[in-house]
Amino acid sequence: MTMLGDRQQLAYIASQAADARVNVELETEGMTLNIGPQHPATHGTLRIIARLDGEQVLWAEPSCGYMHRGYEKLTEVRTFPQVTALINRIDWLGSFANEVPFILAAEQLMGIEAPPRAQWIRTILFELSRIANVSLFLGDLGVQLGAITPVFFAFRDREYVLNLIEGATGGRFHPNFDRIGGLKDDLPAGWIDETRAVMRKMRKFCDEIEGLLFGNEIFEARTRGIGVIPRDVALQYGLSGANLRGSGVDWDLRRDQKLPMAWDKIDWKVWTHPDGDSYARCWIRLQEVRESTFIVEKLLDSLPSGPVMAKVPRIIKVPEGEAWVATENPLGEMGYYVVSKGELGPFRVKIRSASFNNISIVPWLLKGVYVPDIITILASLYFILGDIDR
Amino acid sequence: MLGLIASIPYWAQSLLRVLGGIVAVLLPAGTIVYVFLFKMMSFMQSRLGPMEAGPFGSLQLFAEVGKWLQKEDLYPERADRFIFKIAPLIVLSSTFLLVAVVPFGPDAWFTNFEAGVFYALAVSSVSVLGILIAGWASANKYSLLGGLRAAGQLIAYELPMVLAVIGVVIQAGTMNLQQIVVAQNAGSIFGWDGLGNPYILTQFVGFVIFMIAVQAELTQTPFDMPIAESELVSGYMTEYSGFRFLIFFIGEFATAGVFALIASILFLGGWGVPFAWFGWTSIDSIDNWMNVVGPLIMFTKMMLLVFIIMWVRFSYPRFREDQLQRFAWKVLIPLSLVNIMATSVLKVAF
Amino acid sequence: MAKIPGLLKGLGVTLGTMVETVTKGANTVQYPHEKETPPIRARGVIALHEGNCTSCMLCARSCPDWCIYIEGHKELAPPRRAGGKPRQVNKLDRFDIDYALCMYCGICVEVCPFDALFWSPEYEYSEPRIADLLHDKAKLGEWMETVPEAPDLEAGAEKKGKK
Amino acid sequence: MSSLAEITAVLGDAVEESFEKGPEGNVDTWVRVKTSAWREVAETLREKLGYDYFCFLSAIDWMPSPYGRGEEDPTAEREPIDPTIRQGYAGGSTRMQVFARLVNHRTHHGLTLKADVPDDAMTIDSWVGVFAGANWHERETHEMFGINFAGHPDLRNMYLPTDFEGHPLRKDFPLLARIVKPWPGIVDVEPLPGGGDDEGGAE
Repeated sequence: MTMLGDRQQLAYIASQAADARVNVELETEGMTLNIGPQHPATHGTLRIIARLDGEQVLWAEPSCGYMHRGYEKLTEVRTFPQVTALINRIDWLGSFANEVPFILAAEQLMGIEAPPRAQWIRTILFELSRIANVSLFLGDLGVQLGAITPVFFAFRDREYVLNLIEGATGGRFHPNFDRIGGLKDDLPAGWIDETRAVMRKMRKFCDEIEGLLFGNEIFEARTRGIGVIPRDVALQYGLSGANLRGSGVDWDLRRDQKLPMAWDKIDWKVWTHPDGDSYARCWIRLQEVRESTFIVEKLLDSLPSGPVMAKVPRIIKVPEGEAWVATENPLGEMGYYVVSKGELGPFRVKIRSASFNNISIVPWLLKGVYVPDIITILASLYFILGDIDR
Repeated sequence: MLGLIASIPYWAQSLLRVLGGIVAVLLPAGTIVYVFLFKMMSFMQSRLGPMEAGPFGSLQLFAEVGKWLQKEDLYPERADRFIFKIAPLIVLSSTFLLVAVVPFGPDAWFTNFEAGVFYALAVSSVSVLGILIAGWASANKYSLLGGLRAAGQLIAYELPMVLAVIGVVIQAGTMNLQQIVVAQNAGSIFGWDGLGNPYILTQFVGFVIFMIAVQAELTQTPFDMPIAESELVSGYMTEYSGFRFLIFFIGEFATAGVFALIASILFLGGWGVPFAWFGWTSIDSIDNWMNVVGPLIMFTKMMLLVFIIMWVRFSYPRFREDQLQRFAWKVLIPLSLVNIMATSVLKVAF
Repeated sequence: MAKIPGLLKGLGVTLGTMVETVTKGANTVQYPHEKETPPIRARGVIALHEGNCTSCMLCARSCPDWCIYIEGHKELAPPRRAGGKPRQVNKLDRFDIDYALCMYCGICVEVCPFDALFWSPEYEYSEPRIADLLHDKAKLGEWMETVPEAPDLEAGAEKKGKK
Repeated sequence: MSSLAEITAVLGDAVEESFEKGPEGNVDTWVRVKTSAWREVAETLREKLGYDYFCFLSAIDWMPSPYGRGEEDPTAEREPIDPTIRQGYAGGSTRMQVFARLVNHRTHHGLTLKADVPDDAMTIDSWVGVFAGANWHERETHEMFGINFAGHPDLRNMYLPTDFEGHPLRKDFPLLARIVKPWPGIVDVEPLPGGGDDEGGAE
């Protein structure tokens, strides 16, 4: 821990030096480097404009919008069931989790609640999409840092989780399984046993990643003390998810919010890390994948029987009102502010996606780091482009 | 055997040497690509690798080469065209020059330099020049950064490599690679000559430093910042395609093979088997069949060393540029200096 | 501290995986030669049971992408019971789904009141030309034979009727 | 937990209207504040009541869309769209409103703040000085709704090209995808040539 203090100090000195160099009169001509929109490290089409002095970043700014699809406008011309099919494409890796807060918001406005079995299955699928999403992050983290093997492990083991999601919902990436008032269908026979087996595999995957990356001295050298976000800055920028918990804020919407979901029915742990650096953020995600496998197993143990659909009218009209529901998605806090005017479709939907806030800190964070650290920091903040641009 | 070669005309000798050189570079390179890059990497990642071209994908490399050769010879608009085109050739030529001093058997050598070690280390740094001008001539910021990183890194790691080899030279008492092989195989450890005296045992520190330096010299992970595909797209190779990229590609793996050959000569006893097994006493008393078996032994040792290089490459993340420099100057160079001192003290003592 | 250095541990993981792949086989599937069976519920392609369709337009109207095109005409059908009046039925002329637009949400299958649309897990219908992804009713009808029975439900599920 | 009473007490006469709903322990709060007090309110809430987590900031255009959902049968009579503007919770008097959400990360109580944006000036104070994270949200709101934020350092477009005209999330901005293509849901069943006219013949 004392080592870390030194590193933080060094990072601070470096950023100060970068600032100072801009002000010095005898300034050498820098270089503007365009990272992206087509670049291996940008998970899609994020573009980062960086002003470099040698390998040091003097100033950097992300430029997004290369994948803006205008979901907030599109929701206004769609009915509530159609919106569900649309929004699971926002964060395409954890798509089921995108549906849940919207459905919950609509249910809140209609004053209905899904039956317990539906709540349980929702929570299970929610956690499965977290595992699918974050396990890919862990693999991708390796690629960003130059290790090529973890990503293949991630793709290999994520496939089992996607098979589970597809087996239950019919869609690998875009389940569209949530309905206002419950779920489309119950689980198919044999699914629970399969899920238990996969959860064991995912824990083995976590161990492998821990061996390949997290214990590795080179990995530690690359991530510790890099991209430190202090607690109050994290709150100001509205970071969420592992990025916030990595800065030592003990806040998890799954635990700290009363929602008709099954998280509060079982025991589990919220992981936090005091350091706020890249290592802390990645480490928390690893622990969360592991924790999620336990959550899924515990929920399967206590799965209640009963219907999966509450009584809802055939044609859904949501009463007039406004509702805000956010859940702790794989990427962080994902919320929908739904305004309904009592019609078939919503009047306005504000989509608060996690990555948009998480990436807005980048200009602040990238000052004074080296070019390879840009990649480390971006990877550790973990964004999905569809989640930034919506 | 030597008599046979001496009896053919000079031009034919030269032709044989050139052909031999090409085989000695391309055959290991192709084998390394197939065995390690295609198959071992895939197995380490729970997959099978190429399976379609030929049995178990064994002809995949030929398919790839065919594909690259068909591609258009592209160069960026603002590139310095002549230099851009010549850069890959410089990189590859350094590999060919390097293989010239490698002895494959008691008589199977291309040239028998007295200062072979010196030559090898000098020639191996020619490739830096090629990489540097490739990075500069591409007129691309990523390439430039990659080229500059490569220059800094290769120069930093040249030094520990040289210093690591000095230990071997001191112990063998010669800079001739052939003599170093003989010295290892004819030697003995405290009077027991069942293994000869491979320097990996006595010069273990030197061996480790040498292999780390080789890893960096080859720009393999964890020292692959000049390429660093997640940061610099592909570093100095970003703008290359078609057969020029192919040359870089061959150069990368051929150099890995040649460096492994040199490492096996310096530390593993090269082409030889311990002379005591067959009752040989010096290089002149070796049976002629060693000229055929020797290259095979060399090849086996090379594959073993390349396996380690590639194994590390597929397992580790990458250092940052400044960490790499710090590692070279603050750890490897002092360590190799200590190693030299210890070796010389022991040399004098025994 | 008596722990294995992370560098060695990493090497161990890759070596272990290599041994596992060599001895137990890879996790991949050699696609064109062997194929994985998708789950029963997989939403691969939509099949049309033409006899059930009454061209009521519900699917076309509920489609978020506007990718279903229906045309039909009215026709007289023989009466159900002997001596009854001839019935008037809607006959389908055109039923196209543009898979280039479809986003596989399944809303059309769900809203269909007459069980004319089904999901089939088939997935091999890619085309070199995007226009060929427009499947007409004959092609959609061909998928019918690949539609599987709905799977049994997990224990504890409330038994419902069909669907 | 900071109840609504506490908030209104601290904010004083900056509060225009407020609203509360939800079951005990999970109350959601809406507060509409004066346009001129928009920035001060954020500062006060942050400093005095611990609402230090910035969640999001955006705007609503309360005008009903003149275009509808684009799913009307052109042969049928179109129902006229009621153009009256009805604001949502906590009322309001202008067509545009900005709204933002702040959370107290210790008590986990969230609060939706709203403020009217004057129709003529289309300007409101920026929050960048209070919450650095508001920067991008205000840029987004600016380009999507055309609302100006006084004091924002850099109101460039985030998503759209610099020379893009119009503000896409305004209700009077048409969604062209729904206009250029005819709706395929129009009933296209030819009637019986003989003139059988009983509706619902379909079985």
